[in-house]
Amino acid sequence: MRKVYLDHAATTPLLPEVREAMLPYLGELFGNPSCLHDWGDAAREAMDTAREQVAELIGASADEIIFTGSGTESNNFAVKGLALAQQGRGKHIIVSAIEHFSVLHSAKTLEKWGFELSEVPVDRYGVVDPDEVRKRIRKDTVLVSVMHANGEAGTIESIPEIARITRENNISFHTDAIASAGTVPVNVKELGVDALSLAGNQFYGPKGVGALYIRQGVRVMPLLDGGVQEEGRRAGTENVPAIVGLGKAAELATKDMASRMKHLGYLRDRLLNELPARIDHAVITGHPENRLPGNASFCVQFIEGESMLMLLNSQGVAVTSGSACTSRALKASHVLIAMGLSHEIAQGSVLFTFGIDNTEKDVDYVLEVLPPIVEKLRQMSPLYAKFIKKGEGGA
Amino acid sequence: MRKVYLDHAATTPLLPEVREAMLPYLGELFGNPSCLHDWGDAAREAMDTAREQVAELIGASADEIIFTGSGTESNNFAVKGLALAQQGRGKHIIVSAIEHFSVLHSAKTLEKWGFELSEVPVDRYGVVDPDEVRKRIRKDTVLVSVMHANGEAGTIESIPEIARITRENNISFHTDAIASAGTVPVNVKELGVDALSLAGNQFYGPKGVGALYIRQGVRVMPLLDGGVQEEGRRAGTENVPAIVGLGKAAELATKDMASRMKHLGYLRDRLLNELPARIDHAVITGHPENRLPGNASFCVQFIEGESMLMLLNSQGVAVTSGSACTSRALKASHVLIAMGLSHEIAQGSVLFTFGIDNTEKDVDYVLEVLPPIVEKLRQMSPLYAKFIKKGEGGA
Amino acid sequence: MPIYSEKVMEYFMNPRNVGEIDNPDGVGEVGNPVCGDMMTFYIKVKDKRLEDVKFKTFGCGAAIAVSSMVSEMAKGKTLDEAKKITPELVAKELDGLPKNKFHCSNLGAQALSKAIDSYLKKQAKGGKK
Amino acid sequence: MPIYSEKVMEYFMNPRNVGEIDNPDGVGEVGNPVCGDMMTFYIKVKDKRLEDVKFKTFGCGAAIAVSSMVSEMAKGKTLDEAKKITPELVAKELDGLPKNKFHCSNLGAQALSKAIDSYLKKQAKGGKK
Ligand SMILES: Cc1ncc(COP(=O)(O)O)c(C=O)c1O
Ligand SMILES: Cc1ncc(COP(=O)(O)O)c(C=O)c1O
Repeated sequence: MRKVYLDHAATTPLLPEVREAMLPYLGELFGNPSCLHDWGDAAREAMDTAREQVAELIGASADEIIFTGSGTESNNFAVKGLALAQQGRGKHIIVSAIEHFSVLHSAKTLEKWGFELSEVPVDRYGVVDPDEVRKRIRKDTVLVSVMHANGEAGTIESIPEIARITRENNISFHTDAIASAGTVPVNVKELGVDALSLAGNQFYGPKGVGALYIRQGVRVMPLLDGGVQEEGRRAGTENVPAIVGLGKAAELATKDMASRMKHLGYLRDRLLNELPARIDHAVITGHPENRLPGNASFCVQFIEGESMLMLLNSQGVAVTSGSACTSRALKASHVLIAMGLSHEIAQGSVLFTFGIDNTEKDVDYVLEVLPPIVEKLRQMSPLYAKFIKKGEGGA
Repeated sequence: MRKVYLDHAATTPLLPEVREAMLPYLGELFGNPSCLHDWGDAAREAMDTAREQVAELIGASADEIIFTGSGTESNNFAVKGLALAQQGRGKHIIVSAIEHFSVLHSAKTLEKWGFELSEVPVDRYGVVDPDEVRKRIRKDTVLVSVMHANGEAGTIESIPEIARITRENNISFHTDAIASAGTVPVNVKELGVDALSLAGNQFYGPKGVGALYIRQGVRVMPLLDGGVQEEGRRAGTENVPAIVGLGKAAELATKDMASRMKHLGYLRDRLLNELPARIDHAVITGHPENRLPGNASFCVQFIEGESMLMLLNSQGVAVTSGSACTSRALKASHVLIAMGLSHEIAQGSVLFTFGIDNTEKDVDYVLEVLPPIVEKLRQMSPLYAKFIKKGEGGA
Repeated sequence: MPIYSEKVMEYFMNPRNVGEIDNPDGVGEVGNPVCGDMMTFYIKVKDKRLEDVKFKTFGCGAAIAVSSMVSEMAKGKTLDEAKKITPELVAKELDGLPKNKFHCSNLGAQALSKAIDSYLKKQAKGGKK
Repeated sequence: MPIYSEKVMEYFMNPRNVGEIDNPDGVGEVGNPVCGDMMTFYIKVKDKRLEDVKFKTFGCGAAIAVSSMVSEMAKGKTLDEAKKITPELVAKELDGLPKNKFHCSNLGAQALSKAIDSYLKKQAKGGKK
């Protein structure tokens, strides 16, 4: 059976060059970078290189990059660390309604700790209106966190406009660029943010490593206390092989970004353009233009996403549904609901995310196997029966 | 030049079997374990196995193991998470004076958050007297954290006795077993603890992964908020290759522990026994019997540790000095100071930690190269000059 | 490990008794799109036995497997026997269900029970059989 | 990357002017074991110039390299010139020092200065030269 991996939003495979770069650090060069001997020196040198590579990817300087253990850690660190460092000035924070749970739930934890939280809504395309951020700013607002791109809907936000507003109001601004950094151009200077999260496993780098950009001079409370690694801002023996891999992945992403984007965009457009002819009552989600190149997300009406993805899996196609992959919850994706979709439609979400190894043939295969799956599930669906009989629930 | 790595307390190399076990997960099996397709299934299955292997190492059940990104994260998670989960009951915690900074500084952060902190002193061998813990218990004490073994002094603490006291008083007890788990027998049932930290890179497993044992039924506040990974207690895409490696390392440690301990103990004893004949005014630190088998720590009087380790490095020998390796600070190790050593003596700390690949020849080489190094530095030392002229400062 | 047992997968991939019954003796509907699963059970009763059981389900893999299993378990049973099919029994027959799926997806027994109730109510009001 | 420059390593591995001077014209002692570094500088003065400079140092690699560099920089200089050796100049000559080492280990210039002061004091009291 053909095996087609179309779940690059969940995680990407390692590029062979990235794996090659990591292997020595899983072997001979196993030293702890804090140590003052040859083994330590080699590890430290490798980290310095990786830090330059990551800085280069996002237009930062190397000493503005802090390595972390995951994208989630970067987000927790940024949201909690920036808020706590400034609680003397105020205890109000603003986040968008479609943030990843690692931002949303960090914000909820801050609420438990006495902060107040405002959520900014999005429009039907998942776009945050900068004016909606402005409206929520108060005297005691210390932090705004709005993601750069949503991995699920694919929508890319207007970060520079929001940054202009936070700057005018002297408020820290963090953006979660985990779904976008390494995939589309992300430049901290152009975005104008104070902090930015990214993760290796989103662009053919390893799991178990993320990075947080903190603009020079911005204070942040550590999330992990202990030794003086990362200038005392993130304690713990560094995951050198993974950091090396992240660096290499960043280098390759910088170099190949344009051609990758072209390839992914082509595959995505091919799928989305062909879809209506093959499946009726499918609702494409996310912004039509400002979206991640590899992201094809839509909802198939009258059926549920998980059963769709299980049947796709039985045909060798790996995809995800809504936020099922990260939440394993039964609830519809909070992102799609925030975009105004009904629960009924949001339950039918399915997310195809292309990677650099995918081909046209993969798209054709999906277009071949998906329609009968949809048909099979619709034949089982009481909602479809109602629609057919009474025209109920059509979108 | 001979290269001799004697800094296994800082980090250990990967065993070839561990690396082999990891490689597929850096290749084909790159899936995200939260995903409901074949790639996700394979990753989930690998994590299940690793969880069993780690549980087996410490006599826990698999669902009591939470994977983290480092030993430091495990300690931060345990200390902050257990204290915060119980703050309704009281806001007083107790830690020993020789805890690793990842515990001590987590406790200091809790102090900033309104907790009160008591530190338990140690004797000259670095031993915590359980009665000293008992004396500090108050009505509002919710957490005690005393390490199982100190990586620097090598001393192993009387955890079961302390656990008896905390149990009688209905107080949570966490132990940092990062320096000992995988090296000496560690059984959570026999120790009687509620929580225990361990880390992969201390026993020939990978960096970037740790584990926290939390006894069934004990509540802990997440440190990393986000998705529902690890039953909602530790969010973030799991570092599958590292977790697999940790599992494999745990399996091998369980199997080979007795023979490893014998080998390490032999090398350590050989070094410590031969030392006095080669170097006068060397003070062996840590407990004479209850100590980690690979740990040979001592202070060489009248000279300073970093310069000693740099000269050793120039001879191909990698060691560490006091906590230089994790702190890169100039201050003497807080552990040695807590054990009652003067700053002058504590500055001369040097720490040899053996690993399973070391041989008798390595010990002999150290015994050959160290004395001239000590001699060279003493010839430079104003303290040694004073001692020779006036007998000042001898211990 | 796959989150579903082989049996769940088998009942999901090859669901038994999918469909509707024309002029059913009872119909039971449970669930809603917010919780993520909806099931409709149709029954045909003869001599106090479930002569035929069919269902339509909107929902995840577990929900479809559960419906499929319930329909199979119920078919041929007396009404009293069928009423004794509990979610726990269904899960057991399926070699277990993931913890987080137990409550929301395991509505099959309830839908069947509702269908039987609707039949009994009709009967009480003086229906045909 | 090694935390020390090659030059620091060279001056640490092969320190210049280690030792004491018999009947020195001036002695300067700085530091203490708590901070981790101690240095003693000995000087011999002739015609207002540092004819000889020697040191003893207890401390880390940086402290030894700094002492070594200061002694070399000072030798042959007039007292006034030698007084102008600053920690910044020493660090520069050594191609830099790690941030966290700058303050505590970079005491060499201070020790030398103290030694010169002790000489000048002796002079003022009516010493020999
Ligand atoms: C936008 C965004 N933020 C955060 C995360 C969390 O990253 P991780 O699960 O790798 O920690 C993801 C994961 O895909 C994401 O897409
Ligand atoms: C006792 C102890 N606790 C905690 C740690 C911190 O572990 P890591 O730096 O790997 O996070 C160490 C490291 O050696 C240790 O020895």
